[in-house]
Amino acid sequence: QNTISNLPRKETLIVENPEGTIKNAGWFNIWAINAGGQSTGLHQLGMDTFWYIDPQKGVDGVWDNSLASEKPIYNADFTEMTVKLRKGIFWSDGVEFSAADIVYTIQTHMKTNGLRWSAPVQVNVAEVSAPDDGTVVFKLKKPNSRFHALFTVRWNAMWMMPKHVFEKVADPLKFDFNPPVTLGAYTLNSFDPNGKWFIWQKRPDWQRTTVARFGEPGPKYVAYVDPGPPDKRVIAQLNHELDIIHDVSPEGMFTLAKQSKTSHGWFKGFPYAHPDPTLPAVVLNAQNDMFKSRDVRWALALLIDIKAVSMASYRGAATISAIGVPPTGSAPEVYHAPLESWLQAFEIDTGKRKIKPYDPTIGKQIADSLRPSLGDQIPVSADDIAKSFGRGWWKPNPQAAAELLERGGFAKKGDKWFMPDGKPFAIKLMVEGEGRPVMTRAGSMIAQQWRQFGIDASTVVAQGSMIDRRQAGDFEAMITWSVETWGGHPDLSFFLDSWHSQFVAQPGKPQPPRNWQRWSNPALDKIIEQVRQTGFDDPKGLDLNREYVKLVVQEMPTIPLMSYNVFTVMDDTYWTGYPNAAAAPYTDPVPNWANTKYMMVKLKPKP
Amino acid sequence: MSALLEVEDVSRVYRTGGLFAARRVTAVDGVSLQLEAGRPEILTVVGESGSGKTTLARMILGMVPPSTGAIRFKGKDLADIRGSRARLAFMKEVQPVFQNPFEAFNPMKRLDRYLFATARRMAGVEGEAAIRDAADGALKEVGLSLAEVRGRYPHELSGGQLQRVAIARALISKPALLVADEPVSMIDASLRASIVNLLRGLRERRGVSIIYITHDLATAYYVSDRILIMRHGKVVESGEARAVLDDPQHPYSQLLKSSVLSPEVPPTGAAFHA
Amino acid sequence: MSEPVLTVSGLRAWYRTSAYGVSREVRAVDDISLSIAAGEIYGLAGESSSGKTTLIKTIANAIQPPLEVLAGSVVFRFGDRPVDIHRISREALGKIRWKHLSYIMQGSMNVLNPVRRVRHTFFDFAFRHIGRPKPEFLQVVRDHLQRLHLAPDVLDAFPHQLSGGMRQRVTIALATVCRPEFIIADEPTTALDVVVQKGVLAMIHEIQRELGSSIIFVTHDMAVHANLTDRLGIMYAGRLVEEGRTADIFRAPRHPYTAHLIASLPRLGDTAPKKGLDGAPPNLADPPPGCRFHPRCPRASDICRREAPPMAELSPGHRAACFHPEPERPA
Amino acid sequence: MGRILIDLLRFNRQFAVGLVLLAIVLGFALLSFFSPYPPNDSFVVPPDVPPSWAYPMGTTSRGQDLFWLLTFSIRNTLLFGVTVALISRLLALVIGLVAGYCGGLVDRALMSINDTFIVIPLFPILVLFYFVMKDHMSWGLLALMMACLGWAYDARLIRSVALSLRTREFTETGIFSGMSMRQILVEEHLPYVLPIVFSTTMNNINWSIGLEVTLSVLGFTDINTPTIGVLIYWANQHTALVAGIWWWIFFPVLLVILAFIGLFLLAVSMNEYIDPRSRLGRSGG
Amino acid sequence: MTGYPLYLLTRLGQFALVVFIGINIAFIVTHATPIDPVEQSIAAATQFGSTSPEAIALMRQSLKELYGLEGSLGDQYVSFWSRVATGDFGPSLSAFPTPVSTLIGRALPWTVALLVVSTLLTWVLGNLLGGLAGYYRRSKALRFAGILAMTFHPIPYYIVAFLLLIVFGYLWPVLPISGGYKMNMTRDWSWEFIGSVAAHAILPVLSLALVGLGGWFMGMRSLVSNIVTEDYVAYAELGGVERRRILGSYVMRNALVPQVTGLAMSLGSIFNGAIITEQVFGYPGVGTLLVSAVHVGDYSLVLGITTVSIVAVSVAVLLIDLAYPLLDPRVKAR
Ligand SMILES: Nc1ncnc2c1ncn2[C@@H]1O[C@H](COP(=O)(O)OP(=O)(O)OP(=O)(O)O)[C@@H](O)[C@H]1O
Ligand SMILES: Nc1ncnc2c1ncn2[C@@H]1O[C@H](COP(=O)(O)OP(=O)(O)OP(=O)(O)O)[C@@H](O)[C@H]1O
Ligand SMILES: [Mg+2]
Ligand SMILES: [Mg+2]
Repeated sequence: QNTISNLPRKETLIVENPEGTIKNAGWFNIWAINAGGQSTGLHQLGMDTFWYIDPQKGVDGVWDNSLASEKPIYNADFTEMTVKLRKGIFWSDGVEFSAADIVYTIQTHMKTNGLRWSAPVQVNVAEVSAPDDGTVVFKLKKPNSRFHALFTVRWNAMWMMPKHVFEKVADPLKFDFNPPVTLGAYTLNSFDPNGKWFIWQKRPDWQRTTVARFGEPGPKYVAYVDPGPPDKRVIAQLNHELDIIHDVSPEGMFTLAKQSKTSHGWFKGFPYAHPDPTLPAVVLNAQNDMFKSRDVRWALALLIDIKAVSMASYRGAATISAIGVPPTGSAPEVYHAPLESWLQAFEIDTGKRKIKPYDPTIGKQIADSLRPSLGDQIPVSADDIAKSFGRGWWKPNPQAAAELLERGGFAKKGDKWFMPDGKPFAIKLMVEGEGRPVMTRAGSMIAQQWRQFGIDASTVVAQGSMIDRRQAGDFEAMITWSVETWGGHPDLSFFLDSWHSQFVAQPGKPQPPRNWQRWSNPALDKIIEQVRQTGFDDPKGLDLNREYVKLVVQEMPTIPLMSYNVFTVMDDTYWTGYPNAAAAPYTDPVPNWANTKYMMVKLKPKP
Repeated sequence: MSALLEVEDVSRVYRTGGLFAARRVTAVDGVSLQLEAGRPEILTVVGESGSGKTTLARMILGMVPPSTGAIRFKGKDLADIRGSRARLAFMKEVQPVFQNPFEAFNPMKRLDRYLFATARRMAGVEGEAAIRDAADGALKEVGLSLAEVRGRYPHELSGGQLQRVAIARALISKPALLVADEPVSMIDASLRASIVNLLRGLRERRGVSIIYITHDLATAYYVSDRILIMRHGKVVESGEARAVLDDPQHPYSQLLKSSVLSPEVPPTGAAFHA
Repeated sequence: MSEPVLTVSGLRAWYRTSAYGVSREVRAVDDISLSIAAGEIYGLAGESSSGKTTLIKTIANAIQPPLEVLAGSVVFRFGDRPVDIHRISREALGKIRWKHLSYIMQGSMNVLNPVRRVRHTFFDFAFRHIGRPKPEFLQVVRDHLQRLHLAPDVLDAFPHQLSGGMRQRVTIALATVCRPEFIIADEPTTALDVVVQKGVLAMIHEIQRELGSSIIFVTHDMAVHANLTDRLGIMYAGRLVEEGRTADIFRAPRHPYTAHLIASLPRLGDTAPKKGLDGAPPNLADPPPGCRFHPRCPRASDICRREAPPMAELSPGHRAACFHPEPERPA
Repeated sequence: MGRILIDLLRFNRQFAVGLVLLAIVLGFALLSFFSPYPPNDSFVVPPDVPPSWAYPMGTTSRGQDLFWLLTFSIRNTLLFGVTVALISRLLALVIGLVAGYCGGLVDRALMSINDTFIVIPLFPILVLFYFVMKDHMSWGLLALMMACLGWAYDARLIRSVALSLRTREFTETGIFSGMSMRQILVEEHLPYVLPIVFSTTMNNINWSIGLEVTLSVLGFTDINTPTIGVLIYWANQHTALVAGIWWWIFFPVLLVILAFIGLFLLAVSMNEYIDPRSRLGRSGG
Repeated sequence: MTGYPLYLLTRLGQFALVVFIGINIAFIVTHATPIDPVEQSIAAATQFGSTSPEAIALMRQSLKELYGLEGSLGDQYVSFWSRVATGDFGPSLSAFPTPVSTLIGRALPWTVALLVVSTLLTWVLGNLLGGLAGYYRRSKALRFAGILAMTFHPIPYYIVAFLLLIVFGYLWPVLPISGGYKMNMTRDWSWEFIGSVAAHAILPVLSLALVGLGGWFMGMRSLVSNIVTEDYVAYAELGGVERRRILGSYVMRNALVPQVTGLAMSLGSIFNGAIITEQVFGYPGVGTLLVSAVHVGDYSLVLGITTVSIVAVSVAVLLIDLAYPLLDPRVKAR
């Protein structure tokens, strides 16, 4: 039966909003921090800003000038950035968008504390001005070669406010912006006060928005819903009441693939999932004495059998990575492939001997082991295998691990390992639990492998408290990611800049995001400082980034595992034209990303 | 000569009825009486049903505090008997027989428990065998035996049997004062005679004072030293039992006496046949 | 005499338990036969625990599991057809109860529902049978209570607000308000003072006379028997030992136990000690062989120890179970 | 004692069936001591195999033999439920009976404490407790915590019965027989509240197991101790219900039901046994 | 002053004390949690983007000010009580600046409606069944019904809910499985809307009832098994009182006191919401609100919800105590 009333199902796209139930549904002021929902369609369909970088190939290249008509223009020492604006863009209430809106947005953030982008604006911007209606100039407080990132959408970016609406409001922090005046091709149609669903409808003047360059958005209505637990998402799609599932368990994906002819993922067959530009890893808390030694970190890596981890977490549907860059978007071409030979030659000294830990065939081994049960779903060409399952990883080597540990004064008594101080070698491996089931599974497999070696390892579910504990460094080891990239663009400063030792917090104090391992290294600091002097698209940057990759292979501050694969499942019953790996990699399918707006122009009703 | 029990102008008010429209019932209204220590006697309380006899008994037993007035046992005000040791000492000397034998024992529990407990705790008997003997002895006095009672539950005994068990239990601790609320109402005449004799024997041989509540004026006449006639919570007449019953002064006492049915078959047929 | 309303023949009802480590057989009613005519008040007296309540329960078919009827029948005759109360259906029994046959249990102060006002209890028990509209029904009840010297406001009371005696009277009212043809009453007046008791008895008698009902009346108070009942049965240790017209029994008891009972009756003004019976009452779980009274009987002989004496008619309407009855005394 | 048991078995079918059911479940739980696999290790057998001779209860998507895994889970879960129930029963009984018996000030004071526990909302407290305890959160602590939070409601029930028991005459007989307060509470009043205690015990076991599952489903659990909750947690993470791995849910639930019905039948028959009026009645008829 | 008024007064005092202590405990516990609403907000706001560490430090400072978390715990305690005294729980920290009372007010009607209906339904059915089964002990059908109720009782609620969902939402898709009403409906008192609300409530109510039935059933059954042996029941049977009436007015009526107490308390505690129901069926309500508030350390919201719940349960307990003499005439106002 129909879950939607009064709207033709055929003209409506129903999408999962992974935020779930929105506590404060009637709040659309996205500039107030977390006051309402974001991926309710609000930032996908209603917002806009200067630039978008696509995690995949993009509709028209990875880089898209959205509100801006050109790429950012920096001065030589990166203290000034000029933006040229696109003409003929209108707000949904008919007012024309202009540089005044930008200036208003920036100035409001400069003078109001506590707006979502107040802090980065206040830290960076000395002055903003609009020399003419189509140009905005930012004067920066200090050089910043990546300042444009603030306005470049990866998942989101700083969105532009309608001046004519907000200037009438006394306090922009206390204004609910309901109904929202949008720059995107859609406006709010209706929403559930209890936050279960939001329905957007195509603007009649969609042509006066930035996506119009790519054609008319397909769905007349888009509903963002809270579909409940994973099982229910599967049921909903089997009933064709949920066109895009944001994420589901691997098993849910397999079920849908088996039971529904119309459901499919990013890859046509196994492993289905879209590899997110994030890199789950075993993050070892470098401020813990246990993990201060590189030998210990390497020993722990050599105890992991990545094939088993891939099976346990994704049932094999994982894209593994031995290096500190997620194997997705442009990375395989820019990092994984070129570094392959270096990896194969890479050696470590266990104290007793030198070993070459890299096994380039592991991706293939995973594919081979799955082929008997999945048959022709599993690709055969080396290239396809590398894309789907990754390339190589570290070959399990307990012998070498033991040697490394012994060199550091660890000793095995009976079948248990003890630390140099005589205490049992025990590791609590923190996992997030329900929030990231697949990572939880990976963690429990890794703990099991360590346990089998004689380390007293156990998993700790930090349901709910994960964020605080990660921030405070209140963990020994943890499955999470501290590496996150643009995906489509190979620049790594997105995460790398915050790995600089200047930002490592004292034990117990909150650590700013990214460098959760609290690891610092002079060589890394040098790399980062050089990157800061290099432009975003400068090819010199790539070399620096590769040096980072080699450094972290040697040092192993975190043990990279795989990309975070998102099982986004799309149903063709009412709509076609979804992105996919083979024929249409124009964007990632994950519907909470703001670049979903590109998907709208590609979707067509099923004939 | 000191007093064993002094009841001084006690009253007891109960509140009944709904939440707000409470009604007050004066169950006992200014009753006084006194029992001397050195001179054990059987004091009979008779009266209309609902006249407060049971309430009076419960006050004497310290189960219900009087609303006004005071009760002293051996010079000590019952209100001052606090703490379990003092209570225990008091209970060793004052024992009850409750009016309704069907309610007096826990239906879930074997009867012998009460006997054994009383023997152990109240009479201080020690040793299994001695305790059994004490219980058996007391039961024999009321025409039962431990063999009959042992291991049985209250619902397995007849009303009269229960009443006798209750009496036997009270006797085990050899109290100084026995408060017996209609103890023989469900017992046949023959046994009743035995028990009444027993009460009398207790007074004579063991010096037990007894407050005996009954509707049976004939046994009252026979057994008691003094009598108290109650109506509507008040004592309407009291005095030496035989004197009062022979020649009641108060109209209610007279009515009471005249209402006693005689166990003779009236010559003209049954009393109501007329 | 017309057909008896109640005929009990060869009734045997024992308590038999054998479970959970307890195994016992109490022969509370052992081979009893009697019959009661219409309009007759039949008294039942006897030693405490001699089985009166059990007999009455069996007659009223208030049998709960450990009690078992092993033999005999209880036949009532309401109207023209005889019914064996142990062999009719539940529904049929339900129709008889209270309309024709009502029962006042021993310990009747405890039989009222503690959370139900007396008024509703009357509705539950009697409304169907009286078949009048509510106000009229209540009027009937009120009038009836009046006769028992109960104020009409007891109807609005909860049982615990009444004294023992009041509750007992309520139960009596409950059992008589439908004016049944047969009333079974087990010690209904034990908690009443003599004044009230006299009134209650008068009321019972009046109803009985008005309706020609029959009554079985159990009490230890021989004075009540003397004044109320027409005929009297005396029980001892599960058996009926003597039966006859009340006057006859009082005047000339034939069974030694009865003789003793009558002799030990207290009279107002007695000062000489009455003697109780020597020896202990028999244990019904293990009754003495032969005549159950023989261990305490002054007249016992060998045969009494061996054989159980049958009920025999010693003079017209006067039966006793004794090999050596007391001599007949002329009126 | 033996006699009683035999008689109970003979005369009370419910008791016999209940005992058999419980014996099955307990026996099953005891098998955990003979398990060939450590309970936390995964991928020791092929995953997703339906029940078969080799794997009588099938295998989970984590490659665990459900049969052996379940022996641990049911053992821990039952132990958990029983621990919570026992501790909280003790509290509820003592406080309920004492409050009802003593009345007056004691009652007022105890009931104030009691009510405070009743009104404290359970869920946030448990979750916050979990947050505070972090890695130290264990099965035992959770049990203790739940026992402390789970008695108040039943104490009130017990008190309400105890209040009226206090006014019964047999209590007075007990007092005048020299029984101590403890004796009266334990021997005289306890049998009356036992049926309630039985039923609340079962409800309490059920409640605690259910809450453990709920917390697990929500992710607040110590996944290193196999329990039914953890089992369901994992099943849930693998969307077992829609993936068709029904046995992963079916067998745990079946065992819980068996245990529970067993307890229920025992409680029912014990209720009958406690009251001699119905006990002696049964064997007669 | 004596008797009932005195009792009333002291009981009201006890009520106030319990509420006070309860709320204090809630305050202490919520503030003892390591979850910091500011860090949660920062994490959520920067989750997918890249924000420089300097910016984060600045953000932390301004959020602390904005949320009013600057003062000591003592100051917060004082300001909490001064607000609560006026019935105001302040702004939610995780949906700043929306008042907590607005958020609760939006969710509460759904919770109350769903849980009152299912609690009452379950209570009535469970007690009826338990009473019948306890009274007609030999009835095969009732025994079976009892076993059935007891079979559902121990199944983890989550599973029952999901099974229902699979059966009625997928295998035989006749009932809606998500939300409180159809999407895009106007919320008014039209029949269409009411019908939709009713249809959406069927599965949640059914699941709650299936699981909850056993508890009441068992409670009633064991209470009844005590009561049927009482004299007044036997006497009513002898009196030929209809069995229905005996069951209702004699047996079950006497067992009612504890059951009504239980009902009152369950009704009082519905203000905590039905977390799993809300999750599984995507039903709107306080439970989800509470869970999310606990997760993100939104003290104001947690305290708001718990305070409502504490007061509700206390009122229920108070009412029950005051009504006791009505329920059981033997119990006098003490
Ligand atoms: N707990 C109580 N609550 C309210 N009223 C009571 C209570 N106990 C007794 N009464 C009332 O007090 C009065 C005296 O009762 P009590 O039981 O003392 O009388 P009694 O003389 O023993 O009567 P009986 O001979 O019938 O047993 C009665 O009117 C009774 O209703
Ligand atoms: N449920 C039972 N189980 C076993 N024995 C019982 C049961 N009920 C009564 N008895 C026994 O049956 C015998 C007869 O009891 P019954 O109640 O009929 O005596 P009664 O003549 O009515 O005595 P009373 O005048 O004292 O009421 C007694 O010995 C009693 O102990
Ligand atoms: Mg009395
Ligand atoms: Mg009797």
